[in-house]
Amino acid sequence: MRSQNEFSYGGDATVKRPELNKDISDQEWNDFVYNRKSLRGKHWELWQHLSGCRQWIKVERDTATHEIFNTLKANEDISQ
Amino acid sequence: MSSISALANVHLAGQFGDHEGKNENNLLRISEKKNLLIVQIVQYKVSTVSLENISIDGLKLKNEPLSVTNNNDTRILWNGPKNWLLVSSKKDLITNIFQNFKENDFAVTDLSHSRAIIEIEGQDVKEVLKKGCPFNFNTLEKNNSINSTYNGIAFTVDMISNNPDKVRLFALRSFGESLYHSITDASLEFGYYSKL
Amino acid sequence: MTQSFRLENVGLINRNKKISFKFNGKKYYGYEGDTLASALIANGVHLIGRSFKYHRPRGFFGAGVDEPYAIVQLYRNGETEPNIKATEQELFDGLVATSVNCWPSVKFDIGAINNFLKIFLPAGFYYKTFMWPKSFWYKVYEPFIRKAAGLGVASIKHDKERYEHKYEYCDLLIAGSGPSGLASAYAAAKNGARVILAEEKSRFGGTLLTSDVNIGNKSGKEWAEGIIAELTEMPNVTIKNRSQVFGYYDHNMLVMSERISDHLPKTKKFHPKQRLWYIRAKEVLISAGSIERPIVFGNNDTPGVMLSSAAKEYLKVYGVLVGKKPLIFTNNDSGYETAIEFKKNGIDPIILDTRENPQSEIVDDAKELGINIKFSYVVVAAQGYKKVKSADIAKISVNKEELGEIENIKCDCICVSGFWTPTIHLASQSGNKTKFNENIDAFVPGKSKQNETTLGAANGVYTLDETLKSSFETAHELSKKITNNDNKISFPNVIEKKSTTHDKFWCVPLPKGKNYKRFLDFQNDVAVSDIEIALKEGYRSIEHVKRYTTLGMATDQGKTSNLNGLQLVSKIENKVVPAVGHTTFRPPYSPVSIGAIVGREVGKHSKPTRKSPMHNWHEQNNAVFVDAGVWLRPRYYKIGDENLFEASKREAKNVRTNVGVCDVTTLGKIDIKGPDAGELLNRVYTNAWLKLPVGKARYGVMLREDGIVMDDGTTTRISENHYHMTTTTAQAANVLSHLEYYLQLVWPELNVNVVSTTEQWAGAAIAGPKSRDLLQKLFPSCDVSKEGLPFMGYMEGDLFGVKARIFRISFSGELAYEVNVESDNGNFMWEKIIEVGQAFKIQPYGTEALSTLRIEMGHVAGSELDGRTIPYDNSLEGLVSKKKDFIGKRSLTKEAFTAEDRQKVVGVVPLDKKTSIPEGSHLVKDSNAPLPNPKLGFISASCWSVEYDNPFSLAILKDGKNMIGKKLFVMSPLKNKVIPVEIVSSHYVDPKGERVRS
Amino acid sequence: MQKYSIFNLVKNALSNHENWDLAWKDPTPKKEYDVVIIGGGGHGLATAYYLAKEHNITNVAIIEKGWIGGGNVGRNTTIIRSNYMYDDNALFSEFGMDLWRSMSQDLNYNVMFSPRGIINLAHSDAQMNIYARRGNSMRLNGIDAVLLNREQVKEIIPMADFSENVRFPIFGGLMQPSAGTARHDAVAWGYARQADSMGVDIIQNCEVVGFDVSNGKIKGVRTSRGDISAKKIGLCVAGSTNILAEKLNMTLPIETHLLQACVSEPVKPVLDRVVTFGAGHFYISQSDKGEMVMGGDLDGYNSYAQRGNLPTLQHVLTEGIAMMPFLSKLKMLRTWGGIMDMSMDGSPIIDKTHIEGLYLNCGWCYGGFKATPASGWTFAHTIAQDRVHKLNSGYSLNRFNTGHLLDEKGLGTRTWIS
Repeated sequence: MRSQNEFSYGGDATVKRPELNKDISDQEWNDFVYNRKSLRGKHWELWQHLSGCRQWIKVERDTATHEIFNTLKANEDISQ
Repeated sequence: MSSISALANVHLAGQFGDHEGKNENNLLRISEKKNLLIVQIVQYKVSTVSLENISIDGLKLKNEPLSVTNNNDTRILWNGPKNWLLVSSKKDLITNIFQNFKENDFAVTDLSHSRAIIEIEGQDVKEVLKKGCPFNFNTLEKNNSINSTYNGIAFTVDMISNNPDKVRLFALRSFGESLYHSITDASLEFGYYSKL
Repeated sequence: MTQSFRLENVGLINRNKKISFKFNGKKYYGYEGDTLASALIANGVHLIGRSFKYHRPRGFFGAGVDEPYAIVQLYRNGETEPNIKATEQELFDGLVATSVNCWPSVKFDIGAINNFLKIFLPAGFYYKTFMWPKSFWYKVYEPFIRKAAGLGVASIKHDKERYEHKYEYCDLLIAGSGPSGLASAYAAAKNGARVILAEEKSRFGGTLLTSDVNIGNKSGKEWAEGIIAELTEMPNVTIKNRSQVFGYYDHNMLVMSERISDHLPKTKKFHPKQRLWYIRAKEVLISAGSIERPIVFGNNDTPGVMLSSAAKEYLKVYGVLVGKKPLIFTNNDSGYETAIEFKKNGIDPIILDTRENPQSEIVDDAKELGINIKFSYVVVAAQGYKKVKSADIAKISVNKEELGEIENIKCDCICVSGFWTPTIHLASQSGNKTKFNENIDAFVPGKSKQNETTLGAANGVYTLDETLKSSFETAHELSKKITNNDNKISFPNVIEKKSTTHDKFWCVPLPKGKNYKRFLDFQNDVAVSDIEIALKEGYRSIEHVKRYTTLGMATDQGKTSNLNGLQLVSKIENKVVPAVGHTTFRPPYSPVSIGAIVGREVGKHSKPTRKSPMHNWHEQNNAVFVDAGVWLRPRYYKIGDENLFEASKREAKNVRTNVGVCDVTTLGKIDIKGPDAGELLNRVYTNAWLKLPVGKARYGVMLREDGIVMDDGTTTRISENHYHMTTTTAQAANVLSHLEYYLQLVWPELNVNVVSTTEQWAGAAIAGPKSRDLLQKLFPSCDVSKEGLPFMGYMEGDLFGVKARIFRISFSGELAYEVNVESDNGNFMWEKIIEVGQAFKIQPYGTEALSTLRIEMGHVAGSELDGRTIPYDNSLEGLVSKKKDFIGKRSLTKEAFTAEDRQKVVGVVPLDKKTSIPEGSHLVKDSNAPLPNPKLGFISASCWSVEYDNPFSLAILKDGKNMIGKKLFVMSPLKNKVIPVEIVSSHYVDPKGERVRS
Repeated sequence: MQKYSIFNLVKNALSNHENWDLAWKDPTPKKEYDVVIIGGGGHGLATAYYLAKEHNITNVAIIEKGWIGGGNVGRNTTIIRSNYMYDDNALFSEFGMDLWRSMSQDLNYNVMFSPRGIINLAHSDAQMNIYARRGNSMRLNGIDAVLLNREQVKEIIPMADFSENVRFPIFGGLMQPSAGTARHDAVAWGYARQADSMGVDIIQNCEVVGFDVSNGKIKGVRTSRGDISAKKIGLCVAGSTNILAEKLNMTLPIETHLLQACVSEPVKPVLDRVVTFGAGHFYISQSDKGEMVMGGDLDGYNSYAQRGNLPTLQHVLTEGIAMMPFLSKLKMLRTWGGIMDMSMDGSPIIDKTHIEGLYLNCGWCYGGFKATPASGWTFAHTIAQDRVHKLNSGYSLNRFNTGHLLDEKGLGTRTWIS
């Protein structure tokens, strides 16, 4: 267990950056840049262990209770 | 040529804090470590080289959190997945490292000048650390290292010995004076002496 | 003055140590172990303050953290602190305290006039008046109200005390050292768990210190002492008195404040006054006990009315009588215990019991002792202004609605017991949804949300036997889970008096024709009538009631008032109490000093300071520093009486004519290595990077995904797979995280390592027409000629035995280089440059001159790259590749970003070539236009051009592309300036870049 | 409805306070309304009030999940100001300032608007210039602003740290003298009382469970107290916007974050301005009760918890002591958290939506309280006229598509960095 002080928040982990050079609609691009679900309850999100190993990790956390259920490494995919 | 270490301007000799009437052996000892070779070694994702096959100064890289592999001169701190910080008093090891860790498999970066290093020894070392760092030091054992923050300054703790406790604290060089202030300030309650 | 209310040979105070103190200018004595409250009561002082709103006289109500009244201004060691609870403040030699919130004195308080106006000042009266005339609220009424409000006086002196922090971890944290706390700590400790036991008072033991019980053939107090003695010796146990766990946060993190020196005349040098503990516990046991509730009756705020348990504590712990003619008003057996203690010490109490015919051991004991007990009796009202003189009492009907004939009996204190309220604050803070327990008329913790368990009275368990049993068992089970040990201790035999049920009675009805104030919240003067008004007006949610009446919002946070408030609301609204619900419990349980929360990060150390390896040299050479983030950078080097303007002009001029040197260590440096390093750069920067030759640098701009410029800098290809990136000082950390984000999450297929080398290299920028000559002297063995080291070239060199990196880059519009050496050698490099540079009239220059130089040549920096501009705005569109994709490219097609009249950076020159243009001014077409006057752009950066000796500014201007040559006005209403200007190209000096390439 | 006045107060006092009217009633929801406003916070209540007052639309219901005024209007630090740089924000807020100035009289409810002035401290010349850019922009928009030098700041707030021991010395500050504070709960209650008196139904303890949309048109709302038909529906739910948006299959440029605040114990008047720290994120004022009201950074992660953690407050209070060292000796009395609908450029959205008859009011970040009257006024206009007013034309949802962003801070979409 490590202190939150060591981490920096990186936002919604389910947002996928569109591939480079791919022709996409304005809507798809804005969904990536601006639009967020941000719901109450379980939320997959990114945190960087900034004052630690500098790894980005994926954390499943409850936005209502702050309970943490799951963590994944940067290269692991979130299975729905 | 005159080189100036990171803490040269703040690290002064003497006894400080609540030291009066105390046995010097019970005080904390604080010193600056200088002239160490510090190298970051990172294995690339594509690399298939087995860590078993490479050694430096007789030591192997261990991909295991908290671990420090070490001998008298050299300590290799786990710094993250496939990411190590080698700290050694043998400055010429660098050539050896560049030879052993091939460019297409490893990123090797000399960071010898990028850190300020404070060594602190004594029975109250963990108490000092607990004043500014949220890590659970009750679990930190000899030859463990961690990265965390102390009063908001990112730092690395390498636990060298546990009888009495002795740790090396690494901070980015420019933050060195601030960390030095924080550590010595936290030591005042116990009393400390420092030698150059 | 004699301590006329002090008993002999009773209590836990140290009678061998007499302590003198002052209250309201008068000298008194007490003993070591007293609180200010107990010492004052021992001296017969009962009038201590005035209430918040009506300024009614206030005495003591409790004996600890729940105290609503007894608030003083404390003077200690040359400092003063407001709002200290006299019931918590331990006595020390030389303590000085005064009353608060009264003028001119506590005995004669002018504000008490409000007391006579109180029928006009009901709940919410502020909202209904003070509205006319319109401006009078702020100008007349409010200042008056502000002065009357507040409690103590804050000193605006800087606090000299130390406050420290400690981060600790344990298996079990136990909050409260009463019977359940001690039993759990003991059971868990014996089972090998790492235990922290916290007690908010100075003495461990809680109610064991005052109750008449027997545990394992010892008195409760002796048993507690034995346990504490054993725990003290155990290495796996930390026991802390004067330590209050005040907050329960996420992931079982609790925060405790330890008052290390507050009970001492002054703090020991190098030691903290208070320590804040962040404790991460695997399991938390809350053994915080319970707080006695008052019964509400007329004038129940008169000094001398207090909790029955407090009276008992003053007697048993401090040997102090709260009165010599006590009246005990109770609805349960607890009041009898207090009465019995009075009786044992030669005082004859009278008990008024609301119950008709209670049968229990304790009641029998009281009867046997010959105590005068009146059943089915209530106190209707206290009489007396500054101290209780008598009580109006009456018989009450079985349905508790009709009062009998009113009698008046003499008494000097009224000790009230309305049963017990579990202290559920911590459990509730942890997220536990509390439930209402009908048997005790109070909320108790429900299902645990975190790893917390509440035990004993805090859980509504009021018998000792059950409390100890459940505590032993729970602590054993929890510790077993953690340590895997199964070392069970034997359970002691417990003897306690059996009590019977309490009477669910909490408020005495008003007798006909009487309009006594019956208070619920004593500090905020919230009476039954206020709640009635609030409900009548429709403020029905308990949160509305609280906010409209301020019930429970005082410094005691409603510890004695909230539940009675709920009872009242539920009665009027005809709802059950749980349907009314309670307001949210939030940390802190009791107020905590802000100093303790902050700890040692104060003054100069409120944030870390970053310094370059040459910092000392700058300091010794009269540098005036400027904060750049948390870095300190030389802003200019002062010679004689020079000011900022003169010095920076001199420094900049010297760069343009000779050569200057500037410390650029603070620029971010990132070492980028790996087979895919070039590919990464190509995706991150807007321009093309795949064909950069080894030994060459390139300028690049990177965007955020929203198309806004994030940072700029040069990156140099050191070798095939090795690049050296520079960033701005401000964005260094963000850029590194940005790269890591893409490498780890978005493009994990790239084999690249990035690491900050900002600290590894000390950097010096050498700029000016003579810089090459200087460089040649510094590196005699290198070919630094125009051909040998062309613009944007890179080479390694030897600087008098020190290895160096030499980059030919320029942000000054001059021929310029940047030299890097390893940091330990930074000062050596700097001194060598200065020494060798003497021949070329070198001068160091700071950020101000640096800024002048970059503005003159139109190089955009932080004030243009302000998080709101796209490349086009900064005339960087030439660096935006049309062929390849890169981060943020897709956003650049947005309508606003491609508009014909899109803003663009331009140069601005005053028509008179004299008037300096203040930064932050705006450009307008017509300086006399009515407001709002449309703004066309703003001045982002200004300087005095040393090249042309006139003011020059950069601006971000709407339709800047087509505005060159136009005349506009710069307006700075803040500085009363209107300056006619001409818009020119932003590249004011060396527009074709001939010098930098020379 | 009774008119509040000193005479009325005396009259009621003499009749033992037994004849006060309900401030607002507790009606049973009707089957249908012309307009349903979802959210009984400050903005929702104000919207209903201005619908009735300015547009004569009184067949209106406000439906509220809990109790009115229980959201951010009841848990903010009460600061009212219009010191914005961008015209859209500045002119909108300054319109609001006018409404604030007459609100007590307008609502016949003392909201205790107190124009005590706000000072934003600057700790470098560069920051002075940034403030000058904002202050000059304000002045050109007809808003009062004064640039103070160090000595002027010292005169106004001598308790700030002017010592040698300071990490970030005070260079000066930007002051808006007409900015101030108000009694937050009173704002909600005052609007509620007047709206109620003009016929608006205030329905508490009524949770929205779904919407009735057909053919791209809003038809009504399904609630825990039954279905309610409506010609128009206005969404005004601050931190819960995303939850309702999901029920409408909308994804918005908004994240929900947590902001904490705290007060100290009350002390006698010592600080009569609102002051913000320039080298970080901290603001402070002293309430009429004497409490120091303090706030700062977001907790920095998505949250609906209304409860934060101590390290964030520690960070905030560290800046507090750095700015005013005397705070160290005061005690923190009460802490709380509010949930913020953080828009992706830091500015709000008041607009129509792609669903006919559905209107959106959200994205107030941490600046919602001061906007209460202007937000209510413009939202009422937008709903009543089915078109945005000039004042809220910059607050369109479409600006994220067009790039006409209103990013006062220049931080982009990383809303948790405050």
